[in-house]
Amino acid sequence: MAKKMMKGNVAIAEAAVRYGVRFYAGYPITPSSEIMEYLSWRLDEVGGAFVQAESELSGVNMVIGAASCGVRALTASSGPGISLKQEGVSTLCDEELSAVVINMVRYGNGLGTLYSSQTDYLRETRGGGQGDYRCIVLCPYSIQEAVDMLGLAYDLAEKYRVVTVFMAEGALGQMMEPVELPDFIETKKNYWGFDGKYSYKKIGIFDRDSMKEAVALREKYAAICENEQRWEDEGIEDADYVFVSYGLTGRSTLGAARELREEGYKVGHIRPITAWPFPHKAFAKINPNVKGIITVEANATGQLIEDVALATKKAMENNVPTYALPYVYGIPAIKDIKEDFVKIANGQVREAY
Amino acid sequence: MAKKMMKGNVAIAEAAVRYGVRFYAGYPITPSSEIMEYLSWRLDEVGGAFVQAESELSGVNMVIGAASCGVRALTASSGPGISLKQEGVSTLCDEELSAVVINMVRYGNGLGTLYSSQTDYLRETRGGGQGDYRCIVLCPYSIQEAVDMLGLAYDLAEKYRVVTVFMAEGALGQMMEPVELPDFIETKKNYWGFDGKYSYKKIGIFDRDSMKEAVALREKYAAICENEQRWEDEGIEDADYVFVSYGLTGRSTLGAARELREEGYKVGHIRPITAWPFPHKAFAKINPNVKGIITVEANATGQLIEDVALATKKAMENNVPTYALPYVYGIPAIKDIKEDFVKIANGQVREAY
Amino acid sequence: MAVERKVPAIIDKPMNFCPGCGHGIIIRLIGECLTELGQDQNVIYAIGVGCSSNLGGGLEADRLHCCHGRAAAVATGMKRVNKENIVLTYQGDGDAYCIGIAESLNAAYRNENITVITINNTNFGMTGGQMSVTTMEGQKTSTSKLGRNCDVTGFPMKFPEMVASQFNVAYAARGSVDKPQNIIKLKAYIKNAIEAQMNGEGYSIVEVLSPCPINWGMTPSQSMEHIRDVVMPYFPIGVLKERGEKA
Amino acid sequence: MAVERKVPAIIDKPMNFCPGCGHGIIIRLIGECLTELGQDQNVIYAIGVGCSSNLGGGLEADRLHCCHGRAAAVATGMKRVNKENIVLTYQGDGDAYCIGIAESLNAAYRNENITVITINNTNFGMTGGQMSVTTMEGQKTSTSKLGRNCDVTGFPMKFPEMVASQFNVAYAARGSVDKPQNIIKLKAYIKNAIEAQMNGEGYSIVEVLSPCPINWGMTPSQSMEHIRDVVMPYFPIGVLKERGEKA
Amino acid sequence: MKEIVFAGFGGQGVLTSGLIISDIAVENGENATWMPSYGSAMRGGTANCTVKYGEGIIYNPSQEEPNLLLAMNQPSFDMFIGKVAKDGIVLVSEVVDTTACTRDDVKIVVVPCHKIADEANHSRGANIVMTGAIIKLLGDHTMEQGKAAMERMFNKKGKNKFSELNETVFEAGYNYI
Amino acid sequence: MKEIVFAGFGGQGVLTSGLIISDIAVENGENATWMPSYGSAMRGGTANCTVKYGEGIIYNPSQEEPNLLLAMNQPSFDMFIGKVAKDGIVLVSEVVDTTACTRDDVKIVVVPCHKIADEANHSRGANIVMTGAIIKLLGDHTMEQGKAAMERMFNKKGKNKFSELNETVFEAGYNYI
Amino acid sequence: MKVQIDKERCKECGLCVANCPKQVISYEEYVNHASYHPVKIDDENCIGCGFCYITCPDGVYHVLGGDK
Amino acid sequence: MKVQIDKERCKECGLCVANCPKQVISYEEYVNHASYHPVKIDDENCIGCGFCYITCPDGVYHVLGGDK
Ligand SMILES: Cc1ncc(C[n+]2csc(CCOP(=O)(O)OP(=O)(O)O)c2C)c(N)n1
Ligand SMILES: Cc1ncc(C[n+]2csc(CCOP(=O)(O)OP(=O)(O)O)c2C)c(N)n1
Ligand code: SF4
Ligand code: SF4
Ligand code: SF4
Ligand code: SF4
Ligand code: SF4
Ligand code: SF4
Ligand SMILES: [Mg+2]
Ligand SMILES: [Mg+2]
Repeated sequence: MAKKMMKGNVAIAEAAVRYGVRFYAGYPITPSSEIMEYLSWRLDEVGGAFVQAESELSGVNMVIGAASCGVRALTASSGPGISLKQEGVSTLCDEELSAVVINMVRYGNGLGTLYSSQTDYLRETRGGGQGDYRCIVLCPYSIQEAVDMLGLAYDLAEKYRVVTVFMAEGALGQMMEPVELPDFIETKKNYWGFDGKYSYKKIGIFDRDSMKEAVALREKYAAICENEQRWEDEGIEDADYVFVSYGLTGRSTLGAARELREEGYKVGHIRPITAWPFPHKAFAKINPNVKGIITVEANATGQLIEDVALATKKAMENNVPTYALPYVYGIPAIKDIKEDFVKIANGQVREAY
Repeated sequence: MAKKMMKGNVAIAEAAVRYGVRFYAGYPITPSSEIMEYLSWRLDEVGGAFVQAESELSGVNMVIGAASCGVRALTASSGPGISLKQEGVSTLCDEELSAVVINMVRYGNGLGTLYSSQTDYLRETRGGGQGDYRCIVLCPYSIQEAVDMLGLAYDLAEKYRVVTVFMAEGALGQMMEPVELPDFIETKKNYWGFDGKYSYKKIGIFDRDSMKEAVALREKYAAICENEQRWEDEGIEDADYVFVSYGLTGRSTLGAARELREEGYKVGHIRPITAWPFPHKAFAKINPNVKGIITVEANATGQLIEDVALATKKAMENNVPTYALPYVYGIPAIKDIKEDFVKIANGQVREAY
Repeated sequence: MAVERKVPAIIDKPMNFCPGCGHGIIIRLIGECLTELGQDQNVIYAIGVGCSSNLGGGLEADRLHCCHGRAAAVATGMKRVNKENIVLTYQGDGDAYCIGIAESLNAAYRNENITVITINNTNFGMTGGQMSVTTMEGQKTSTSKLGRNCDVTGFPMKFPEMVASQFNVAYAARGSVDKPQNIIKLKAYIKNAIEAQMNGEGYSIVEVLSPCPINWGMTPSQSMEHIRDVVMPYFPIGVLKERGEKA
Repeated sequence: MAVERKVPAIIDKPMNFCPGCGHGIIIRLIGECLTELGQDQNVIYAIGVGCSSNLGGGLEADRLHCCHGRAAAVATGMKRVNKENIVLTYQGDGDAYCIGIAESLNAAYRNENITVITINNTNFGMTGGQMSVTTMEGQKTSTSKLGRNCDVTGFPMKFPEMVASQFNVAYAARGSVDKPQNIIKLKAYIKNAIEAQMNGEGYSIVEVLSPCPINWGMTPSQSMEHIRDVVMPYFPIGVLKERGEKA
Repeated sequence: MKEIVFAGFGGQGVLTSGLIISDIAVENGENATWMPSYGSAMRGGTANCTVKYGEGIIYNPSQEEPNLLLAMNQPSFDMFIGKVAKDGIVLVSEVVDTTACTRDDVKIVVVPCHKIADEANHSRGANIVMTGAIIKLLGDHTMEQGKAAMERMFNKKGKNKFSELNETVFEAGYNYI
Repeated sequence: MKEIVFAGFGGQGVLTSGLIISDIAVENGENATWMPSYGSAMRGGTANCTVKYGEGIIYNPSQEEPNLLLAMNQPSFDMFIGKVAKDGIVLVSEVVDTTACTRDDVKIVVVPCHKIADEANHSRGANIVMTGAIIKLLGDHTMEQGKAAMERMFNKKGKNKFSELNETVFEAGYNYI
Repeated sequence: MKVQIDKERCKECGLCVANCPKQVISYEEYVNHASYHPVKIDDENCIGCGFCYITCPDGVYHVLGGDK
Repeated sequence: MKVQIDKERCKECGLCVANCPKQVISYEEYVNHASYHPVKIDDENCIGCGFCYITCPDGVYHVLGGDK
């Protein structure tokens, strides 16, 4: 099939249908609304169900209901809407139900703005709900990757019985670029789904042992960390400086890194595809004599930098300095990244960690 | 005044009244309910207002309303209830309103349990709501400290116009120990509070400039980090190993550290009082040749360890290994901490970072 | 000649309620109705948080413990993807009418084809007897120490009346467990509610007046009298919306 | 002889609504009522999220932009600590009746002494015209492409009727901006609502039927006709609960 | 520093006993902590609390190794007997069957508290009997200190109508040891 | 890689113009991105989008330094003129006053698109006039490719009833250059 | 015997006692594992009406059908 | 003149035009800064009734009081 210009949100919504999503519930919010607008009529065509919930809170709980029946269920939102889903996400993880939550990230605290951003990184990777669960967090850098990755999002969620957070910058949902859609898969029901017959004897809350579960949880998370780190890297083995950046911001940073290479700077680039588990393994390949690791981020305070500093500490022998370049919102311009890099190379920027 | 045995939640509630809290709204949840039960009749006696909200969500929004009028407002909850407040907390920060949110932390994802724990550390220190705001996070290790610190919680919240999260383990609210209550302060209204006269011309959302605000936000946070780190330390200048642990768990760890010292181990102890800003400065005092830094935590996966690794990386020249001892829930026994320490000292435990 | 009566198999495990608590009676009635309607091997429960959660321990059936208040939304998701199953919520008054009012109301509003059972014991039983929206005027609770003042907290909420009168629901009723005669009536309400769902008629709700001896500070028998003397006059039992009745 | 009429000072800034949007009229009426009642220097607004947010730009008064749906809870907090001020919410139908239904309902339930103004334009205007609980049967929106199917989504919700009939509120009315005569009536409703608050009578609400030409795909004048011909027959205007009337 | 665990059925007053002991210590100028184990509900089942007291800081207020265990019923005894410190005291009511206990490094003391209370016409006072016994067993405080603390406790709770009966059974417990 | 910014009032069709250009590129086997600037609301005001196209990966789909700016009105011109790349082209409608512009390193082209559209009895087609002009100005694609893309676009939107008028004004724009 | 009793389940709440039309239900002297005095029935005078079953919250009763 | 017009505020929505009982409101030839054709009034025939003020969502009108 030839690639066609498609809007990110629409391509993602259609991909969801093709990957077997048969339930959507949510509440509109810019810049994610087109996903639910599309599914509001599309799911009906494939025998799925769609509910416009009265709120995000209710929406995620409807998803819990559908997921408990073993159906591929989806909800999407942005900004404050995702905050309202946190109790539900924690519950999905606790009940070992799998689902995908799409966050088309918009900028700002509180009501915020509609600008595209990466401002929810720490929340999505650490969990904004009660307890210490983790969600697998995928961050696509193009509409094509988003569309391809949605199947993986469900496969991983179901393999480990966790939630996958699909974390994309708002701009990815609003922009268009050429896309090839995946084929339809056959829909199936997860074996643990309710059927009214008590076929799968789900353990009740009063029969649970938190201490044992904590151990099992750690093992599960360790397995995910070991098996599911995903990233792309380039030119890091001989680099003086390595950029780390994901999503559309990572794409722009890749452009900056390549231009800098051409201009004679020995820079490399790591693009995390999974934000959790964070690609620690990528850091093991970095030139041991690297002078610094630099994050490029679209938020106000620098968030990715924490994982980068932790990965640096863990993977590298020396205490390599790490720098954060937070561009607040939008997609940082290649020119700006290059200029700011030069400042770092010249020692004009203080390290973050 | 002589010290009296008081239940943590009750002492905290009475202290709130004495520090000028004149508005409470919330929804009951164990193990924090006694705070609202007490205030349900007590606030009336001092001319304050109390509303039992229909939910935590509604409760935090009532607090937003009262805070916007410049009144000292409080809400308290635990577990899932705190998750439901995240959008509101982000909004308080965004609107630069000050308030205190008490989290009497209980263990578990989803519905969870009633066990005392420290499972919400990452969420409280990074913000579980949309955007990249930060709350000042205070973590008392005794009822007396809690009672004393509540005034500071409001003072800081008002000085910087942020939210202070008062993060205590559930056990602190349920236990009793001797307490001396603070004196009554004179209640005052924050100058930025609404009075219906547009005396303070609060800027409207359409006149705001996110780019400028991001810079201001960073400056504010930098100032808080510089000025407001609080901790206690002991024996870290010559330590081979340094424990880091807060709250009741930190108190137990302090006991373990002192016993270990007596037994001839050169161990030190840092007890963060502010979890955010994290006491990076404490780490600068640590013996440069320290062999390891160890967190003792009451959660499943290790959370404090991230801040400890980051602080270690930042403050120390060498790449000092950091270890996490997560005891899931409850207050870790001194004996267990000591035993696990010995395993670390013997090289039987893998470092976390 | 005696008629055999035996606790239905799907709920035949001891449950963790206080002595004299009404929950046990209601749960048994649901089990009886499901069995008699041939649905006991075809049911999914969405269980609320509160003393109702204890149902989870006693039940041999598909069941999910929902976030506090959200059972009606969870049940919506369940029913929309499993249309053949009977989907029931089992919730307290605090769960369904306080924190969950939006989800409860909107399920009724959409006339979602589910059955909602709410246990109204006029307080938050599990968490220590705080005030609820169903708490009676003047009732003392741990958050209304001097007795509920309805002028500032509102008058006890009649949710079934609300949805029966405002929305296009299939069936609504209120029952009570205070005495055998009312328990028998209640069973008929529950049966009707489940039948409504089986026929695809839409949303059905049965609210049950139930005692909370421990938080009311009464003996079980006193509690039943309290229901008759104080609670029922305000919360009348009976069918509030008949099946087939026009909105 | 002409009577002077001038936009009240507290709202006299250009606002960012689409041409022909009803918000501007309603905001002016509120300003007029406040001024005439001597309360224009004594008011705090709790503003919802939606096109109503634009009010924040045009207003020279204390105002807070609330989280989507929570204005009634915010207003509760405001009023409880600032009893002397007039506290108003200004919200859309989506804000007040969808995501905010719990907060809106509970403020009415408690008979909170605030005034709620809701702008019912039968859709989520700001976010691109999605379906709301007030969307008319058969109305096409971006989430009801084929027209709203009320059998599965519920019939348009009549919130003022609900609180007027179920709760002990002080005043409830529905007005419209479709023509000068109705605008004049609407002003009287708003004035009554604010007076009720001034007298401490409790919760007052005025819902306003208002056009959304851009999402309805109509000209401003067509939109006003649509209100008269389609919306008003279902959502009748008038006083639903008179002041002083018993619950 | 002493650690005491008070355990029994909900409603048997073990939390109150713990409070009285901790209060004596505080009045005596010592430090003390009282830590309830709070379950998932209002409903029946067992209840217990841990009291620690002594000079100086009490690091860990929660249960570690009790020097004294009060077990009012069988489940409590079974649950906690393994945790008692070496050379610790295990105080049990007459309904507890200790024969299956394998520990010989603790001292088991049986006080027929229900019988004593019943005989004093104060059937709900079994916990008070045990409170008296504990004070004697630990030997850190006097009977007078104990009675005063008890008085304060019930006065605060507004339940001082049993004040005389309480004194009687308290003394009986104290003297039984 | 080319970067083009399309800017005007909401409803003037600048987003559609951008889409047509990006579609031509994709049909031509090139890569392309289309990025709208989405504001805080449905309501009026200005609208703009950025289109990039060319061989290979497009790193940053958002606005950086446009090679061509289409400004349909004064505010758009004022807002974006400073961002145009050196030696870039600035295409403006006849309502834009460019006299105050201080940049001499860009080429300003005025096309009276409203007049042309009005004259062709297709007053809503001013954006199409400009689309034709842009294709000619950039010289990367043919008029036929442009017309085919336009056809596809309006067919997809179900708005092909103006198909002939659109062709006319498109050609007029193309030929005006 | 018309009614079987699961003594271990009884919580001594008294609801059946209050509702037995024949007043034939009383308590045992001993306590069960949960320390409640379970009910006992005077079988002679029991009419098998099932009110005890109906009112018991804890599934203590099994009313035997037929002519047993 | 009975009515003043703030031309820059007009959004050309036509509501006043539709509701003027005297049908004396029409549009200017020129556009304002927001590119709308603002209203104008035929002062001669305007009766100062204020319907334009009442129906205008954008605060364009100021009806002058008194006998002016
Ligand atoms: C989000 C959240 N808030 C609060 C709680 C605490 N909580 C659990 S049950 C309950 C009230 C239960 O009352 P009700 O629904 O009436 O049930 P009952 O116990 O009376 O049967 C509360 C407040 C919770 N679990 N989750
Ligand atoms: C928590 C949250 N969810 C969703 C949104 C997005 N949102 C903003 S306004 C709105 C709907 C507004 O509709 P309504 O209240 O009817 O106002 P109108 O624009 O129609 O005047 C939505 C869904 C948000 N800002 N916050
Ligand atoms: S607390 Fe009340 S509702 Fe809960 S189990 Fe006990 S009696 Fe029943
Ligand atoms: S979108 Fe609708 S409600 Fe919003 S300003 Fe435009 S016309 Fe008014
Ligand atoms: S069956 Fe009837 S008569 Fe017999 S014990 Fe039960 S209630 Fe009494
Ligand atoms: S009703 Fe049941 S639990 Fe209660 S006393 Fe009778 S048999 Fe025992
Ligand atoms: S005042 Fe009356 S007559 Fe004059 S322009 Fe306005 S509406 Fe028309
Ligand atoms: S109503 Fe107001 S905005 Fe609309 S056309 Fe008339 S003057 Fe202009
Ligand atoms: Mg209840
Ligand atoms: Mg609306």
